[in-house]
Amino acid sequence: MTPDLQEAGTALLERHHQQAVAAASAGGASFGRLMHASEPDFAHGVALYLDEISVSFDGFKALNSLSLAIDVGEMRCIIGPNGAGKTTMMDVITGKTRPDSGHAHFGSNIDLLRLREPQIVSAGICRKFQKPTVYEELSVFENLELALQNDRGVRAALFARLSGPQRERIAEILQLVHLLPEAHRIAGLLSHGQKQWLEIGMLLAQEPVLLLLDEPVAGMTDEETERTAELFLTLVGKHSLVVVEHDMKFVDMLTQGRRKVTVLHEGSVLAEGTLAEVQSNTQVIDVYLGR
Amino acid sequence: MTPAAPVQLLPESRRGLLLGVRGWSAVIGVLAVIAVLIPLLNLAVPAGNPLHLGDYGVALVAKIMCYAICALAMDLIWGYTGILSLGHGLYFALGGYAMGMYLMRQIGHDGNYRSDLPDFMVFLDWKAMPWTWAGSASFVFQMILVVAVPAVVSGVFGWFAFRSRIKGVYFSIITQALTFAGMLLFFRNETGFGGNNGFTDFKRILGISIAAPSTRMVLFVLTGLTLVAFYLLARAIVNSKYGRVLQAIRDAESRVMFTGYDPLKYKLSIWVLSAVMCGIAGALYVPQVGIINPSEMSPAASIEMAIWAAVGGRGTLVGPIVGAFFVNGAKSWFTQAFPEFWLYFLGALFIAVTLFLPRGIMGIKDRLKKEKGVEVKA
Amino acid sequence: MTTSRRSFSLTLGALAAFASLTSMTPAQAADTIKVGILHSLSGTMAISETVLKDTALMTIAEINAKGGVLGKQLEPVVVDPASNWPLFAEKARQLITQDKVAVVFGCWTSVSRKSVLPVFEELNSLLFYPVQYEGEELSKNVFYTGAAPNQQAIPAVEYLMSKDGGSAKRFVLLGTDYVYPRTTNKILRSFLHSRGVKDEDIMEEYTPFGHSDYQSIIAKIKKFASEGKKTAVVSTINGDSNVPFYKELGNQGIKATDVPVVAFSVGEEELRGVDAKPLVGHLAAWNYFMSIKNPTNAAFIKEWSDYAKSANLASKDKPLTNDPMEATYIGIHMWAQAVEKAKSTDTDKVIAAMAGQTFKAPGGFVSTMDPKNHHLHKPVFIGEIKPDGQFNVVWKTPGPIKAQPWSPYIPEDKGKKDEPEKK
Amino acid sequence: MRRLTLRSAFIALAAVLVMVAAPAWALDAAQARAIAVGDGDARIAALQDAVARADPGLATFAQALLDDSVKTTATGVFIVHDDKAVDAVTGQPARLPDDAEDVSNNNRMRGALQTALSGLRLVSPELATRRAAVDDLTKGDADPALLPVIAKAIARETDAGLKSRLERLKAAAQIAAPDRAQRLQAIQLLSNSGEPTVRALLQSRLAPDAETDLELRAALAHAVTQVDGRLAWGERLGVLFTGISLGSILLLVALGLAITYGLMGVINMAHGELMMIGAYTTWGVQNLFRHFAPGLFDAYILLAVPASFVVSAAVGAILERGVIRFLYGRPLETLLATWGISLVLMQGVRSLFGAQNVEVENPSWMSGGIAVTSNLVLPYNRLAIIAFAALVLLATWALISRTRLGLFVRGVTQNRRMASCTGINTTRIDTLAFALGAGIAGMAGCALSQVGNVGPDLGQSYIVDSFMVVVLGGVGQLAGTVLAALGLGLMNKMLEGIAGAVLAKIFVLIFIVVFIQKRPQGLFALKGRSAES
Repeated sequence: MTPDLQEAGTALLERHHQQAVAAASAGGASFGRLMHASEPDFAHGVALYLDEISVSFDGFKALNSLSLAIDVGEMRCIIGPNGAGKTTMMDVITGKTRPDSGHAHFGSNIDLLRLREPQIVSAGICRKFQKPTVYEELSVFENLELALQNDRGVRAALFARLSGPQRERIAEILQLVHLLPEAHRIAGLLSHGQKQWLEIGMLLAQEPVLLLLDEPVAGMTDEETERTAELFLTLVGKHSLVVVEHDMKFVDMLTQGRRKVTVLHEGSVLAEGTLAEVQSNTQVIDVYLGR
Repeated sequence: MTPAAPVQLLPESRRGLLLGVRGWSAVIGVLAVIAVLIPLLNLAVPAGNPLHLGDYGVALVAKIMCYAICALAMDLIWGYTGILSLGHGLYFALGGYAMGMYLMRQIGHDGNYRSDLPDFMVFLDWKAMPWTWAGSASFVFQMILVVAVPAVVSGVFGWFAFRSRIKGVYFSIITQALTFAGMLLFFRNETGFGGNNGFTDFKRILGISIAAPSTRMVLFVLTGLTLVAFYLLARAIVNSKYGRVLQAIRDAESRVMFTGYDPLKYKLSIWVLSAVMCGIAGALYVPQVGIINPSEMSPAASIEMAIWAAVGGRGTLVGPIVGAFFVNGAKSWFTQAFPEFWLYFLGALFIAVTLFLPRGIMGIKDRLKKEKGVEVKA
Repeated sequence: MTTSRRSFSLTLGALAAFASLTSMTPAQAADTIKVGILHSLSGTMAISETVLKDTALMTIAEINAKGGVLGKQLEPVVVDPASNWPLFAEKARQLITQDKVAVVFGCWTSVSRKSVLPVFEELNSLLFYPVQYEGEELSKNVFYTGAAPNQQAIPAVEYLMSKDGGSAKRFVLLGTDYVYPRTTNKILRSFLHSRGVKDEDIMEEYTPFGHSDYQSIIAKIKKFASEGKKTAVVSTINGDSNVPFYKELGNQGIKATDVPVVAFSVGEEELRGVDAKPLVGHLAAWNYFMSIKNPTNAAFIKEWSDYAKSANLASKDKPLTNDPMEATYIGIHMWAQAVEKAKSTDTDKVIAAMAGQTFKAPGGFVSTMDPKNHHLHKPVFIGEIKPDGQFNVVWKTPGPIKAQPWSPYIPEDKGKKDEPEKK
Repeated sequence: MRRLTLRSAFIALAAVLVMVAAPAWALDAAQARAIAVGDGDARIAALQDAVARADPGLATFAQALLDDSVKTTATGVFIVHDDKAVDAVTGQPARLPDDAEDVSNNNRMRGALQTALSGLRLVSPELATRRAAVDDLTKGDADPALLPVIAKAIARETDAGLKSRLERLKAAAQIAAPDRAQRLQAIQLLSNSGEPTVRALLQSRLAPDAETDLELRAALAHAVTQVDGRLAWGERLGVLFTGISLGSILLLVALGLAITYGLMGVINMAHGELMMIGAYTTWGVQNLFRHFAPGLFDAYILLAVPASFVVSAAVGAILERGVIRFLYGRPLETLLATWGISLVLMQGVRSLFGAQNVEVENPSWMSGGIAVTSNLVLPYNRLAIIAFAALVLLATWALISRTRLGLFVRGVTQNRRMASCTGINTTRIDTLAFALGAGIAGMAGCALSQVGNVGPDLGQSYIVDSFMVVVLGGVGQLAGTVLAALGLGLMNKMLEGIAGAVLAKIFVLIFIVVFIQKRPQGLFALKGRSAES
């Protein structure tokens, strides 16, 4: 298990403990998704707003006054050569890395830089890491069941029974991620791509506002890649998605020639526009082919 | 999509009844064997009769059933939660000692020295009971201790260990350190629990002679019922969402944390439960084998528990029980049939199982099923 | 799922079958008498007990060669309780109820004896216990052929206080922390008090089981010894820890002429593992030494070494005899005699017949079974370690002395009957 | 008391007798027999008598008695040195009668003979002999009757150190002298001694009825504290040394595990048995030497070390090939398999060599020790083991961090896929690494055979400790292992001084449990395969 996940996890839990102590009224429910912490306000239609973010690791500028805005329900693809700062950006959004300067807001009211990872998670930002982590020996159905938002307490878990709506919800997600026929299979027996989907499904089950997807089609067959693209497209509108990807074919499928693509380079936005536009952009060409 | 879809989604195997019809009939069958057949064979059938079941057999099965409870407990934490304890002998012994203390008091004045104090205290020139023996005369109180002491010890230890996220081998090793320390502590005569000799030569329980066939049979049946009860409890647990969280922790603890569950609470609760199960097993064990002493806390004893579970099959509930019976049955037979060589058999058995049956005896069937890609967990 | 549930029924259902299997009694062959041998052949105690198993087999073979008992051959049933105390009880029950043995020879540690005791009393069967022990026990169903404290510990300390023993004034009571040393030291302490030794001249020290690092203990002993009067060490360290203890002793240059050590659990077998040269002059108290010169012992040693060769034992190149072996040997012979006398193997008849049995022991004396207290009257020898790991007998009692299982030096024992209460 | 006057009598007379140079043999058969056989008192009386007559044959004869090389018959007394009999009376070679019996001495007799001899030796020409004699006398209690001899010895003594010790002997003898000045001088002299016996002596003088003069009592008290100061140093150093010595042993038993478990993540429960095999190998080598090269016996250890390494390594390699390689990445299952292996190995040794311990004799240069102070002896075998541990550590470290093999091992254990991509034959490396760990265990066993039991369950008693050390040190960290081993060793010994051996061990274990709470990864955390899992 990856240490960074570990960190995030415990941090999240500490936060929950505080919650439990603080909100006596919350009672057993203190382990639910803590939306009541501070509801983001999307009145202005902006889901995520990064402003002049700079991060430097001992001298090397990973992010250089990066500014970026993602609308509610928007799907944004982010491309760029290695070392362009894509992952660092994700780290900043999820609170894993603190920027040296700049602002990052979730909705119009939540300053991400003042929240810790778990708070960010509970505010509605979910991140999918490259390596799929699912519960190998549980069935697909059970994987989702555990991800479904509800009371996380031990007592509750002991006597929990799925309600009709919850089952339907799971069924929905299963259908969404093309795993309905696999519902009863052990997750460990799924193909790599299916695991990716399952994990995405698990994220969806947590009903995030913003999904950060780090190279979601890494190691997928073309056919799987296509279906993943379809899946993401169905999510557009319901959630905001930020997809970091190298695979141009995939990006093309997602953007369908009209959605915005952002090109990162040396820690700042090099170009923005449709895939066609940015691909014809000379600077971009230099960046990709020049060296 | 059709509203029907979700309904058929229910994994029947995990929902509804605890057991299917066949399962229940099996359990009832077992209950009948334990509570009716064996008592009859042992008590009603005359000794000469080939059908007669000797006290030795009864005692042996009773002992193994106690072990089976431990194996079940090990399975819950190791097989399902992925925490290997090499120190559950400690909890087994603690339960045993709690029971033993009561039995020592029951000896009353029939000891060597006709004293209120147990004989070993008289040896050591003690004039009064140490505080640890305060409630030892009361059956109820000691039975509470049988549960409470393992619960508290495991609770405290577990809370610290899980909170500081000690994992895998590290955890196993310090559980071993703990039980080893416990063993040394109980070996000390000053500790006040009979030192190396521990407790023995029990006379009666609840005023009834402990050697009487009827008493032995009652204890036997009690043990059997406890085993079945724990089996059903364990089954209920792994079938619940709680049980699935445990398995999730085993497979990807970080993800569990990241989806908002608190592994600490889950691990701790199952850890304490398993400790208590061992404690109760110990309490049932002592009056039937007639002795409790610190060697029950030796690291080797705890490792054997793990081995029962492994041989039978981790991650299945029947497996550990099978394992306990298989290993100990084999041991009892070998130690008489080949006193010089039995360790070879036992050693070879462990090696073979880990190499060829990673899922233990139950794994043989499971493997066949797995090839069909069918869900295999029990 | 279903399969596992079926196997649940299968297994636990087969439980009855299993149980009745274990209870299938091999019909006792009419022409043999079965005798059980209950010594650990594996685990920590195997070191000491294995050889007793062989001694027993040897003795039984000897008796069989002479025509057996009551005209029947003896059939030994060997089991391995594996140094596991509960297993001792289980195996005892097995021997008695399954194999229907007439008698059991076995046990070494007190805890194993205490573990089987209730079984023998419940099933009214016989146990012969061949090892020196702390006393404080007297069961109708047990015959103790080893030494009681007054047949080993007390004479040894008396010797140390004597002129020949170096007139020791201060004593270190050093032992492994379990019941035998505790009780023995308790007895010795009050014995020493009775001889006017003050508490400040007695140091009591205990080490854990299998303790292997005696540096600091020996440092303590040196310090204590250097505080004046002649000091002696009384060691009840249990068998296995003696090697590291003696090695350290030798290397720290404690000579027997400075601080003599007398041990109660160190015999020829224990010294097998030690280079005895630095230990010359340290003492041991036993009821038998291999080095005792008399025809009976010579024959005993010969018989043993022949047996070791014929049975191809690991020790055949250096066959050693020791006190517990002699005790086993005596015990089996006395039992055989008692059976002949009682014309039956019935427990109570044999117990009655055991009273006053005599046997010419390799120790060179005629050991007598006390008419009442189930212990042997035995001579006490004190030997000094020789460079070859043998003992040089420097003192012995004029004749056999009666065992006192209830030590007069333990106040609680006042007025205890010197015979088992009939149960 | 009788003993003392007796001993002083010897020494006085013995000294005299050395003055009178006499013919070598004058002991007659009857007297020789009287000294050699009979009950203690009679023999000592006879010995005393012989000394009284300044019998020149005595020295040789007494020495012979001490060496247990005297045999007697009804008539004759013989001194036998490597089966060449010499008539104790005439000193002429003689044929030893078949009925000749060994003369055996008990401690008391040996003591008496020893005293007689040291009396003679106090004025011997060899410095070493004299020193030995002084040592012997210093061990005993002071006695005024010694004064004349000591005085003579002092007069002749040339060696300064020895002279001052003799002075102290003299002082000790004078501590109760009637003359106050002498007493004072004695006290002052003794106050700069470091002898435990002297301390006892001074202490005894402080008894109410012993020394009455207040000033002198004060002086005595002062002297006692001074002596105590010196002794205290011996004790402190003692604790330190024992701690280090225990630490070195822990280090040896843990080093192999640090590789098999630390680097490779194999919970090797058979580690102890690999040590046991090493110890038995040592025993085997020793026996070979005893049979084929008794002359070189003291050198057997030099061959035993590599032998035990090779044998254990071979066994280790077989285990790795046969069992363990199928279990990589499943550490908790290696635990079960290796547990089974350990059972088999133990029983195997039992069937082969018997359940009893086997005798491993220290090479003579390893028995005994150096007396650093009067109350601190550093046994050679412990010193040797400390040095040995250091060497093994050095070698291991060099191997792991300085050689290609070590590089490969680290590579493979940290990321086997990557390693195999770079063309390393991972399976071979695994085998080698495991064999290495096993071999080191074997050498540890060889070392243990010099301090403790060699028996089938030798390993069992160390397995828990070795795991504690590795875990405490931080898996895969040699430095951590070293620190942990020494730390635990010292801690254990210091606690042992305070709380006794049993509690000390308990405390140490509890400490480990608590410590791991604070540092779940041990002293030195490790990023790598065996850290997680």
